[in-house]
Amino acid sequence: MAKNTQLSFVLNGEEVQLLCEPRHSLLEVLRDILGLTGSKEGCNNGNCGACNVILDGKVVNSCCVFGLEVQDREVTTIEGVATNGELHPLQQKFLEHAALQCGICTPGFIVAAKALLESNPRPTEADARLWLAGNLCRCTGYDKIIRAVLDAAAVTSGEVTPVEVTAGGRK
Amino acid sequence: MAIVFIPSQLAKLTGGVRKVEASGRTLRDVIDSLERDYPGIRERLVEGDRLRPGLAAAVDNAFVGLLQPVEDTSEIHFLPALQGG
Amino acid sequence: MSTMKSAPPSSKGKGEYRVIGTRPIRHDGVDKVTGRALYGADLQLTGLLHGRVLRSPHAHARIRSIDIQKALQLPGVKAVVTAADFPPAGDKVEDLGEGTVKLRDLCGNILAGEKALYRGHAVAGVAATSPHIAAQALGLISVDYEPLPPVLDVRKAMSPEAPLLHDDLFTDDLGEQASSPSNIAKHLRHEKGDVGEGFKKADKIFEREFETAMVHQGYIEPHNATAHWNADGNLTIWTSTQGAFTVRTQVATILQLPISRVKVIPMEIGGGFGGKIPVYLEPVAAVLSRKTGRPVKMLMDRTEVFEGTGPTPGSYVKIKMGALKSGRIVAAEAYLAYEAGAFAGSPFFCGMMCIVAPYDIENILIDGYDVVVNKPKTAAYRAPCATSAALASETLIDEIAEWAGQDPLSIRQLNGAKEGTRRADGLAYSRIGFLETLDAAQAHPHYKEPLKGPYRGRGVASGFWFNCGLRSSVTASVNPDGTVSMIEGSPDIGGTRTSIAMQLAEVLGIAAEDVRPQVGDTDSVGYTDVTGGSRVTFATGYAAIQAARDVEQNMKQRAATLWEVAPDQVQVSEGVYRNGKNSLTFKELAAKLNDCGGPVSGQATVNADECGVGGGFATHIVDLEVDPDTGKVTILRYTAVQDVGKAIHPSYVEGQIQGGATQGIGWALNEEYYYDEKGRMANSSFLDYRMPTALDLPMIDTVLVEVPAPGHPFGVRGVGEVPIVPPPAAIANAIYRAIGVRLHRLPMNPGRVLAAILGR
Amino acid sequence: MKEIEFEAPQTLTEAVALLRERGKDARVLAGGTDLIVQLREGKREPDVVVDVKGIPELYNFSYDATSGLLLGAAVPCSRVYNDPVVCERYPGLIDAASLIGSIQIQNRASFGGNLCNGSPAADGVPPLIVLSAVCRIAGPNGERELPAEEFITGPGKTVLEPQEILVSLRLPPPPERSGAQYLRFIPRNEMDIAVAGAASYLELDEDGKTIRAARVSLAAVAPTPLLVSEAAEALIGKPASEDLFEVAAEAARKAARPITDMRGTEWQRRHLAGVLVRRTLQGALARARGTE
Repeated sequence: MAKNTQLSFVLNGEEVQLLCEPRHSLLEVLRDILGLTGSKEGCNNGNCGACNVILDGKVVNSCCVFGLEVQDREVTTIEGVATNGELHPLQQKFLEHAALQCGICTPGFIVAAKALLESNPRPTEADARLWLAGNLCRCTGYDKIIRAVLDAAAVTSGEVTPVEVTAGGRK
Repeated sequence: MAIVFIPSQLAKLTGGVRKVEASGRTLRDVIDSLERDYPGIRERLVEGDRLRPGLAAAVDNAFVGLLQPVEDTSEIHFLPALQGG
Repeated sequence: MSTMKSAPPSSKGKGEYRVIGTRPIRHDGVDKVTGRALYGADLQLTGLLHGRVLRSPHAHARIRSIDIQKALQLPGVKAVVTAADFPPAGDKVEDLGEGTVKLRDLCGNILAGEKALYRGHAVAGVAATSPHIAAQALGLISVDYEPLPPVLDVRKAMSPEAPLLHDDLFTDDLGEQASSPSNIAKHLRHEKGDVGEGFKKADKIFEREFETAMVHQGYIEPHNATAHWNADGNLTIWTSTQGAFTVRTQVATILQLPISRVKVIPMEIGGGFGGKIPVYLEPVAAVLSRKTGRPVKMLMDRTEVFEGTGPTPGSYVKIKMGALKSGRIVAAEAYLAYEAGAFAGSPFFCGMMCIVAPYDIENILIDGYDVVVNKPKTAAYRAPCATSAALASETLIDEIAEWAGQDPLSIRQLNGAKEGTRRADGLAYSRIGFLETLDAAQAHPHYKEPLKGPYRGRGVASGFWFNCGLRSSVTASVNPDGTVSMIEGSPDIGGTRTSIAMQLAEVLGIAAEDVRPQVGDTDSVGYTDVTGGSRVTFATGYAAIQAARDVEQNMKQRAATLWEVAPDQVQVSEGVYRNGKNSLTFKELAAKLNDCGGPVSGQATVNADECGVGGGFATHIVDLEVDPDTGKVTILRYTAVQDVGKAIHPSYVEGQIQGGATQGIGWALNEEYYYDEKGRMANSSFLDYRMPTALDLPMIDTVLVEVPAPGHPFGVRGVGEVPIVPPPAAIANAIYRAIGVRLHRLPMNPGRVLAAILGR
Repeated sequence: MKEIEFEAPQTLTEAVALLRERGKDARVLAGGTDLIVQLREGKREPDVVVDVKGIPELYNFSYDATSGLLLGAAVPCSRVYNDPVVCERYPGLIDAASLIGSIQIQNRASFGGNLCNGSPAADGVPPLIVLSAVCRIAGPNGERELPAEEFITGPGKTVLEPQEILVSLRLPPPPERSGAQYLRFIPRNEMDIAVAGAASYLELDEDGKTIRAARVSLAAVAPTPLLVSEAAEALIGKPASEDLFEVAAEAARKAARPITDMRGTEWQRRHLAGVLVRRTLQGALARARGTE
């Protein structure tokens, strides 16, 4: 049997301590050991973004990080995006814009979009499409997701109107 | 008499005729009367007390079961049961 | 079972409904944006074991023997199963609610018996104390394979020289069984008029051949199943499926159990598009659980999803049309051959029924073939087989339009089907909205605005999908606070809890938010067929309407008791119950129920097929640009017009159209199962199976045309499938406008477009 | 994934000592975006994974006008393209840093890791090659240096001995009137492995026309990234022009030794090599002239 190793890190603002195997990915640590199943496995090789978490302020694929790599570091998962029972504006806008259908990719999109708005409070449609290119959605065609993100950016940046989207297509 | 459209895989039994008339108060009656005129056709349409799996029957554009009432003016089709994603 | 004899569509138009046509936030929304919603893989149970599946590395091989001893000796391994652990299958044909399958094929696809018929074919299952140990154990199972030559191409498989997959498969040729075995499972034909005569009348005859590659539904959630076979002989299954009842049927059939012994609990589902109707892991997990006495959870990885589940058939289509100078099409002939995969039973006949369905053509002859090849057994995928059929017909019509000097939309107007038009399969359309989609496309700013610039092109194409009805159940219970708890049987893949609840709310005159919808398991709600065939908002919505009417009747009774009048003296309108001066809102009456006879609930189970399902039509417009140096296609602008009957929740209708169009764009440009000569899929990952990303697309504009379907009280038509039908043809037509070459093969990836430009 | 041990040395000395002892059974982990997937797929099966992200030397990231850019082997791409100085001085490097994988990948993946993974299609390597990057390698017998173009020796193979570790890369300061660009071709707009990739570097004479120095490199058209000296020779000493660039592109097409696989065909890759070399030469010229 694999020998377990102690791991401690800050998860959604609280310190956690646990035992995991060296081969466990951060995604396995979150889902299978800590029971935080909001981060999803879609491909397990860094190509779909469903397992996105924020690690020390940067969005990463938790399937491509070993659990032991996050020793003493800070991790934010989808479970930590809403605070004190208040939905984050991104979560609210995803609902208002019907930016999810099956919902399996939604946590990854919201985590990635949160990181986007933290690094670029007023992204253009092009910015948002580039930033979210590492997140696959098979249901929506991305249209409503992009609108939701730009609309949320308007709220978080305190602007009134969302960034113009290129309705009528690329010129 | 209701009009029955014969699918190509059954046309041999009707001697190549693709549209036949048949009478009956229900789809089952209609199939029985078809059987009288074209022996062997029933077992191609019915298994036990239901339509063969994979087969659908439309009476006046509605997909129905054997007990569906049939009008004199009805139009009856036999088609593969549809699927979708 | 309450049946509906075509209830006339409501006369109400836009704005006259209180709930329908509005955009409430979905009831399950907060759980899904906070990560709390539980999908199949999220399930945790005490004593849970983890299962993995060993799969064939060969596309075609005889299995001489399987040795599981070493695997069983690995610490942590609790059980190993092979086909030998399953009850023998007979020749029975199973009706799975949506389509049918031979039991032997159903079982043979769960775990291979004498032969492995495709790369990725499941051969054995392992249960262990951790997923890693289960995975290691797979490496300790030794299988003695005798590799056989594979056949991967549909036309090669049809030739008499081709290696045979099944020596007991005899072609059903127009109802007659062939004398010798073959890879051709079935041949069907549709005939209308006399094509010979039709072609004689034609001023010009056009004929082309088309090929499409096998593609996958590409849902982001891999398949999962957890099973617990209890000591009392009852089997419980938790799984992400499009239909809990079809899983129950399949599992009970495969394991030869009474259906009442199997309970299926549908977890949230991360996409299906037709691919999560068949079972794969469920029976294996069940037998592993029976052997260990513990619950067993099985998850596929992405490669297993590509290689071991049911993609949509690759195809070969030859189509011939005869036209008059006017552009009127007088005859159409089509030959369609579809890859069933390793076992017979692709939805090839759907392609036959769709290929020229949007058009009123006097003479039609259509032949279709279901052909087995050494690839995964195909499953339904969004308007199965219709997209590859439409690629052929819609590209050829574009060619005819050019020859006749006609605008591509006008030639479709000229030939378009309308109420009363008879399809090749013989059925005559009830009220449909195809011509209306053409009008709307013609009038759209996108179509009016000229497209400028070199290597740019605009294409249009239309598509048809029948939509299914099938059976659905809904139960509604009135709560004392005036809300209604609703249990329905359709797994919610795209917001249907809400679109169903909205119809219930509309009838009862309450707010959508006052309905508490829930998807039931097979023991808690009446029989309901799969979430598929674009049927849920239509059929389960109809059940909700019937259940609401049932509730309303009971509420009238209660009001009558309260007011000491006869029930027929109570009038109800928009949720207010009245008799003379007495009047109570639904909420007020709900609070008084215990004073006048007790709680109220309503129930309905419908067979929506009996109401005449409204077919769906779409017309898409695409602008694109081709890089002449690399052959890469960029989608500049996309507009999808569709007759949706009546949009219950317009946002989710738009979402279905945008998603369907996007899948069609991916299919057109890059997606394909890429095989090496040995029959191994070389691109079974999201890295190399190239589905569109957010960066590959513009916004997808949608136009909802509302021509109410006669069969539904609110005029609802299915909307989910038809949007995937037009895109490849529309893109092929646009590429022709951009570079002057017509492509007849999917995907139209950069290499192929470049080859076309360079004339290679 | 088979069982592994996990070590995270905090100094280069510790790391080298560990590798001296276990090098043959060890694999160095930086961003992990390639390695973790390869372990999962059983393509690499080390007993011990050595996480080097705690070692300061692998995080060096500084620029000065005389010695140029010092780029620690584990510095993630996103840190590179978020640095205004590097963006201004080495746009050719930024081209690659900003298109390796997704944003998520760029927050983990590094140029050093891209080299050590040894992929023929590595986006990070052609720019390093044309920018004359030098690799600093530490091992039991001290340190050695070699040019980037010599680092990868075959698909998944590098010059690194099992006991060695890539510490950093050094890029000389860009001369006056010089510019570089990297472009790749992929069927989608993100998230793909290059079907073909090309980087070009040009340095102009005072006249702003004559090419004083040139370097051209190709990815995904041979078992390793290529330095195409024939293309450079065709350019040096001649005034920049479309026709001249076409000559270099032809040299690149000739130098390419591509294969056919699920990402592209042999002829397509050869064709793209020419297209991308022409386009990157145009881009490099614009940057050298400051007219981009």
